[in-house]
Amino acid sequence: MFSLILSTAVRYLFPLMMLFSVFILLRGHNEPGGGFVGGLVVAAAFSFYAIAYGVPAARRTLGVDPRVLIGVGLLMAVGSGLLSVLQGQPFMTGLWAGIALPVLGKLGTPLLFDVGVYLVVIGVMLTIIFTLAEE
Amino acid sequence: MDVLLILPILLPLLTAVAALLVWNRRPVQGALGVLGTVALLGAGLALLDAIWRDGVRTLQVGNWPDPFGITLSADLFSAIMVVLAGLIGLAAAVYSLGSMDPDRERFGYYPLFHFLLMGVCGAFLTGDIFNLYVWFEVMLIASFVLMVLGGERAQLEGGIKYVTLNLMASALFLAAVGILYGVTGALNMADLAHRLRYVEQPGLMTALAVLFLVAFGIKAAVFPLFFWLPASYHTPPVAVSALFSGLLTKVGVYALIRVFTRLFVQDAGYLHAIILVIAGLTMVTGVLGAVAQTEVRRLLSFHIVSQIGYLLMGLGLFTPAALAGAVFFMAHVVLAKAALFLVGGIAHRLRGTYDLKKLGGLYRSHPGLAVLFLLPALSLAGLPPLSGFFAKLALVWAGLETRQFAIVAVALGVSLLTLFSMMKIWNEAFWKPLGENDPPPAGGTSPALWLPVAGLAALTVLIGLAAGPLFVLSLRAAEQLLGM
Amino acid sequence: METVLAFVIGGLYAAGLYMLMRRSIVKLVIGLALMSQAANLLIFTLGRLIRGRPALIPPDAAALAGPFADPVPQALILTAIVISFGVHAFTIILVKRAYQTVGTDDLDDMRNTDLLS
Amino acid sequence: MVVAVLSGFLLAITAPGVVRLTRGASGWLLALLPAALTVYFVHYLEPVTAGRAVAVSYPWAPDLGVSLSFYLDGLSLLFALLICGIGALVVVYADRYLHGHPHLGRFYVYLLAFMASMLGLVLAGNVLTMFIFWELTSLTSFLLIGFEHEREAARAAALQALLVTGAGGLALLAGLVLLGQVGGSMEFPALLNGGRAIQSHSLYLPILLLILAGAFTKSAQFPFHFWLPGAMEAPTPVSAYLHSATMVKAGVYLLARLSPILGGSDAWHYMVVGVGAATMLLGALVALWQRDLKRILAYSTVSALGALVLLLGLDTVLSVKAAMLFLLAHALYKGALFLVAGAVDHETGTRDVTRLGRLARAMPLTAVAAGLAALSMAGLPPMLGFISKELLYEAQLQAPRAAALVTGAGVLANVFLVAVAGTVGMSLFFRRRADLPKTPHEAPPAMLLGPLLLAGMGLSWGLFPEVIANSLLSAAVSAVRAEATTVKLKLWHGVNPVFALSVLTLAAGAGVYAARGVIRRVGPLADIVGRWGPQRWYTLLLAGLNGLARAQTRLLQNGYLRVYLMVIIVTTVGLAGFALLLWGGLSGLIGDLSDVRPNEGIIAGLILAAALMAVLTSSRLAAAAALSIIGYGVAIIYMLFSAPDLAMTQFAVETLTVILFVLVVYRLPRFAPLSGRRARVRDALLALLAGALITALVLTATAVPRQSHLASYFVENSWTRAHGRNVVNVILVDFRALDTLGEITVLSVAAIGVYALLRLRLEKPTGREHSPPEGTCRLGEDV
Repeated sequence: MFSLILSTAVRYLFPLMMLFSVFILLRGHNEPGGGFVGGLVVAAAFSFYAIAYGVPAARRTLGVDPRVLIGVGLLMAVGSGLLSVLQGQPFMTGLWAGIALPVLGKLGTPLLFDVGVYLVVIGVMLTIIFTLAEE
Repeated sequence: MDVLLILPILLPLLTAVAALLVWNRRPVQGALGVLGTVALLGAGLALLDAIWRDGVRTLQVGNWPDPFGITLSADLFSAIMVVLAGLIGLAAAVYSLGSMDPDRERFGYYPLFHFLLMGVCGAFLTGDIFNLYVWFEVMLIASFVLMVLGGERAQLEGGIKYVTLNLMASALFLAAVGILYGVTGALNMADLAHRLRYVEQPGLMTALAVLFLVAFGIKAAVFPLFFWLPASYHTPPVAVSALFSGLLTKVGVYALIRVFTRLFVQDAGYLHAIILVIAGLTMVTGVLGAVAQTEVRRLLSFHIVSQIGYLLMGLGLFTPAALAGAVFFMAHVVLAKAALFLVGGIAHRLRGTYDLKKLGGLYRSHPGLAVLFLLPALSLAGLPPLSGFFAKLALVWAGLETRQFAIVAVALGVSLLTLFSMMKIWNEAFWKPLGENDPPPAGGTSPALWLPVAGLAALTVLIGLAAGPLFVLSLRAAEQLLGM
Repeated sequence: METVLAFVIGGLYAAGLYMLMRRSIVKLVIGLALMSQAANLLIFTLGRLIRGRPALIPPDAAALAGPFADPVPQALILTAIVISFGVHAFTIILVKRAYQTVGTDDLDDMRNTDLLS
Repeated sequence: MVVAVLSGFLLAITAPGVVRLTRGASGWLLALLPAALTVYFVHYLEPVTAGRAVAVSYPWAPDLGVSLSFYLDGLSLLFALLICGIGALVVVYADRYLHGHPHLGRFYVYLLAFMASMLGLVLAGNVLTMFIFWELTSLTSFLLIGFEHEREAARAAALQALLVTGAGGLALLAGLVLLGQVGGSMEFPALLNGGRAIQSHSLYLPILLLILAGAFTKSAQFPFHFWLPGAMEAPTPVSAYLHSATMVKAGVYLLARLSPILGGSDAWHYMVVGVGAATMLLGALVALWQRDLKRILAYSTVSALGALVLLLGLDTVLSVKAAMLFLLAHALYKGALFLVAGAVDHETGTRDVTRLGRLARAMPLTAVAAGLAALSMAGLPPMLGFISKELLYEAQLQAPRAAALVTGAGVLANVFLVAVAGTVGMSLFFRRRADLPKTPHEAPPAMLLGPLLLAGMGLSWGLFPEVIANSLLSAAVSAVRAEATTVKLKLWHGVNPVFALSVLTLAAGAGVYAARGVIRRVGPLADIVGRWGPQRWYTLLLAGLNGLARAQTRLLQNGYLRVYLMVIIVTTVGLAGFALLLWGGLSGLIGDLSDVRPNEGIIAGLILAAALMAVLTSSRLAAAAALSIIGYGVAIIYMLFSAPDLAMTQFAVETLTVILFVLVVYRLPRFAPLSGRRARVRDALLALLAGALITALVLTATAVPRQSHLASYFVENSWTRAHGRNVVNVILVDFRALDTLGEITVLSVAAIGVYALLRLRLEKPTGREHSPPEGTCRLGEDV
């Protein structure tokens, strides 16, 4: 019974939480929030998913090994800094697109960096949670 | 715009990430490991060359001006340390190819290895005190995992002490940084040095300096804060021990030298007296610990402690010659000590034990190994014309010049005890015939094991032969440290 | 308020250190957590305390005017919190493994690696 | 000259190859180099005698005072000739002596490396270069003494020699560096030019003591002499070469080299003469009680070294003359005797003089060599040893201070040495009883060449002393005196007091020789020396050192984590608290409480109460709850004081940590009260003290006025240049993004760590005891 309620709840909550996490991530530059907290929300969403449907299902839904997320996130974070090096600027110099989008504000490499943080945090948390749950 | 300063941080990071992404392909990881360290060594040498020609270099990360953004700053001392990190990394990476068990390789050994190097190099290059804390943590967490990777009982027991005491140091460091910022509002070290001069609170400043002394002193494993080291360094695989012995405590010493030549120079009397006393006690307690041991890795671990005392002696004497001696000693001891650990590893391969009572007969059966042991061992004991002699000579010279006879006497006496304990290994493992009931040879060796040892041993000879120019380099590094 | 927090920080440090000196590895973890909590609070306090003025630039302004909370210590603490989270997660698992492998939570039974053979 | 020194090292490296390729003839082949070097140095006789010293110099580490400089004057030349000449003979000899030994190649490596080091030592023109070679001779000596490394005794003797000479070496290093610093140069020529000016410096006495310590240990002076008899564990060619003819004379060389700088003072006189005389007497006396042929020779060498040191201590022209001549004479006869001893040992299988005898018929040529050398040793005409002893007595009679005492000691020592010479020269060969393990034959030519040649030179130069007097010895004495001096030697001086002493010595010596059996049987002295001598002290010292080391390690590295923590806390609180108390800073301690709002006060109180609860509770869940209260309380404080990002993160992280903690801790055992009440009180006091220190620091620090120029810069540029309104976030992803990069790296590594810890188990859980390595734990053993 409980698991039914939970799984039903998760079915609706999960996408919401994912959306919410993206929101938190993106608004971080102007309001409280950011990649770290956003990543934690995703991790929480997957934890609920794992509790409701089991770890294997959660892993399937994630699609990739969380370790890969860590790698990709780190790569993205470093890559965002390296872009400026390619342009002859010091490492991690912020590069900004000329146009500003409505919600996001200006697009720039710091945002890319924050997405890297976001991915790393998801990968880290899920690695820990899945491994522990599989104990 | 100076990409050379960021490379020693990025190269290990990218190597680590690459190794992380090819998680299940061990041979690729191994190859990446070696390539990454070669690249790091190359970057370090390029950096050293650039600084030798043009002087101290800085890089404003993110192009935010000094002192607001994070400054990376490299002088000769930093560059020398990066080169050493590259050398030790390379030696340990090659050695790992022939010695690391597949299980550890499957569980992230190579990524961890390079994350560690990243943290170490970051610590050498940063000019920002909080950023230094971050790199310390990167290095620490990587070393934590490497320390217990494998989950053997001894690793876990030693690991707990290692982790606890190092976290204690981190907490102290963080608190000290917090106070520093609270008092000056600055994080950039050059800026801090400037602002600290105007803080009229000598008691607070000295207390703060003591916090740094203790925090870094724990990481550097000085008396009486070294306990974590002998408790844990002998528990991981020998390639890891070699890497740790070469780099980790040295980062602590590096930070001590950095902070006490740059930030806390106002009230030097009290601090330098403390540092000299600590230096002497560190040498003595460390070497006595080594004398008491009958297990090769434990013996060598205590020697790490003892040698740290010499480095501190250079800092405590605080003359250009003394600091140059410390820099020179650093290069010497990093290479010699890593070589010894690796030799111990080979002996273990051949005989299946690290216990001196059970080892034996290696002189007869493996004269090559005997030579490879003797060179770094005698170097460590300061026998001429090896690297250790000139390192010792430089410090003794500086000590006598400043008429600090007590510390010189201790340094010389300890070098005799070092010789004694090294020859204990020699007598027991090499000269003593192998008993009949002793364990049979445990396993074979491969060139991957011999090559790094031979390289490091050759370096201790080379450093001795090229002591002149290398000491000039150390002197320049010392002058830069003192802002001369 | 800095004064009050100074005592809170001191109290947390004392509690943390006391826990570190126990023989149980679980208490060790608690001690470490208290220590890092205390260190963060210390940085925060020394950044000076200001009520209700976060360093958020209003949508209609280019910069902040008037008194505002120093964002630097906050950023430092954020970094430190995340770092210590990672470290503590690892430590907790380490303690668990040590308990499983050694079969006790008493640190006094974990002295083998130190003792002279 | 550099080539001359380095060629020895090069040959050493190739020696194993040479031995492998030319088995049987390798000794002759390898000896070509020392022989060639001998000829090379003979060529320098003329210029050097004419007072033209040769000097070359190459930089090595100029900032450390080390240069690769070489300096050849009469003194160096005398030593160089001895080293190369005797070296050639020993190399030839060793090939036969160690015939068929599997490690002959290694032996030559060490021997040739030693030769090169010794050459470097005596030719060095820089004090530190000399020191480098000095240490190398100690090292090669170590390897040679331990050549028969499978025997425990050889290993122990090698280590003992290394430690004793090594200790002296370290003192020497300090002394030499100080000497250089005070004297203004590390180069011998410059220092020699400075003359004895150094003696008025306040550091003269320490310098002298340190350098003497080095010289005395190396040259086996009392009370450091004991390593030399032990060194007889080395193969006999080594004993002949290192431990009688060359290396042990390095200390003598050093005294001679430095006497123009350090010599002549009262301190020099009393110490050098005193130690020399004591060594001379002791060595000669103890030699009588020995049964092992090599040990007899070793103690007589100790005695000779003492005599040499004594002569240099007297510091007169005559005494230096006597020293140089005696140095040469002794090297010739003692080298020969050692080589004879090796041949005898080789042929008979024993070195016990109470078993040896009747060898003259089987080994006639060896007997001739031994006889000649023994005659020289006993100081009988027409040997060089006779002239040398006459000169020695003359120098002692004319000693500036306490001449009677010095002469008496010299005569006494020589009386014993006559008896010793009788033993090694006569009784081995002509005694009627013998008890030999093997049937002896004459030694092979390679092993005869050395003894015969050396003994022969002793004879020929005894007959024609002017051959060496005018050139080699004059040059050497001039170098030591730092003034041109000519040496005139004659075999026959006529009947004078010195001759009377000689006769007396011989007569008494013959008496002692006759009574040697009785003396050896009585032998309380050997026991006393054995029980109370420095050898015993060395053993005690070593045992004490090991004991101390173990005790210290047990005390410090005790395995109790809490003790380690306590030490750290005490250190920190002590050092920092001391500074704070001493230099003030506790002034603004009582801060302002008026601005505290009630809700804030409550939160603060809650945090403290929770901390207390975490400390006191015995329930794990309660502890976790307390932890979360603290965490959330801190988060609220962050919220109240304008840090929304911080509060948010803190909430999230706190929740995660507590979940993790509970998940894991749930499976761990309940808290048991492990420590006693006293320990708890002590720990609590210590913790409170540390907490108080931190509080004091925070209060003091908040009292310091400051502005944050960083903050104002970030606030100004956050929107305009970094395009973000949340300044904290902009700092994290832009202004200080490098920190964040490090931070996510830490997280990544932690994740790998957790994964690896949980999944990778190389060792199965074993329950209580650490699984012992195989074969160490037996049933019934106490655990």
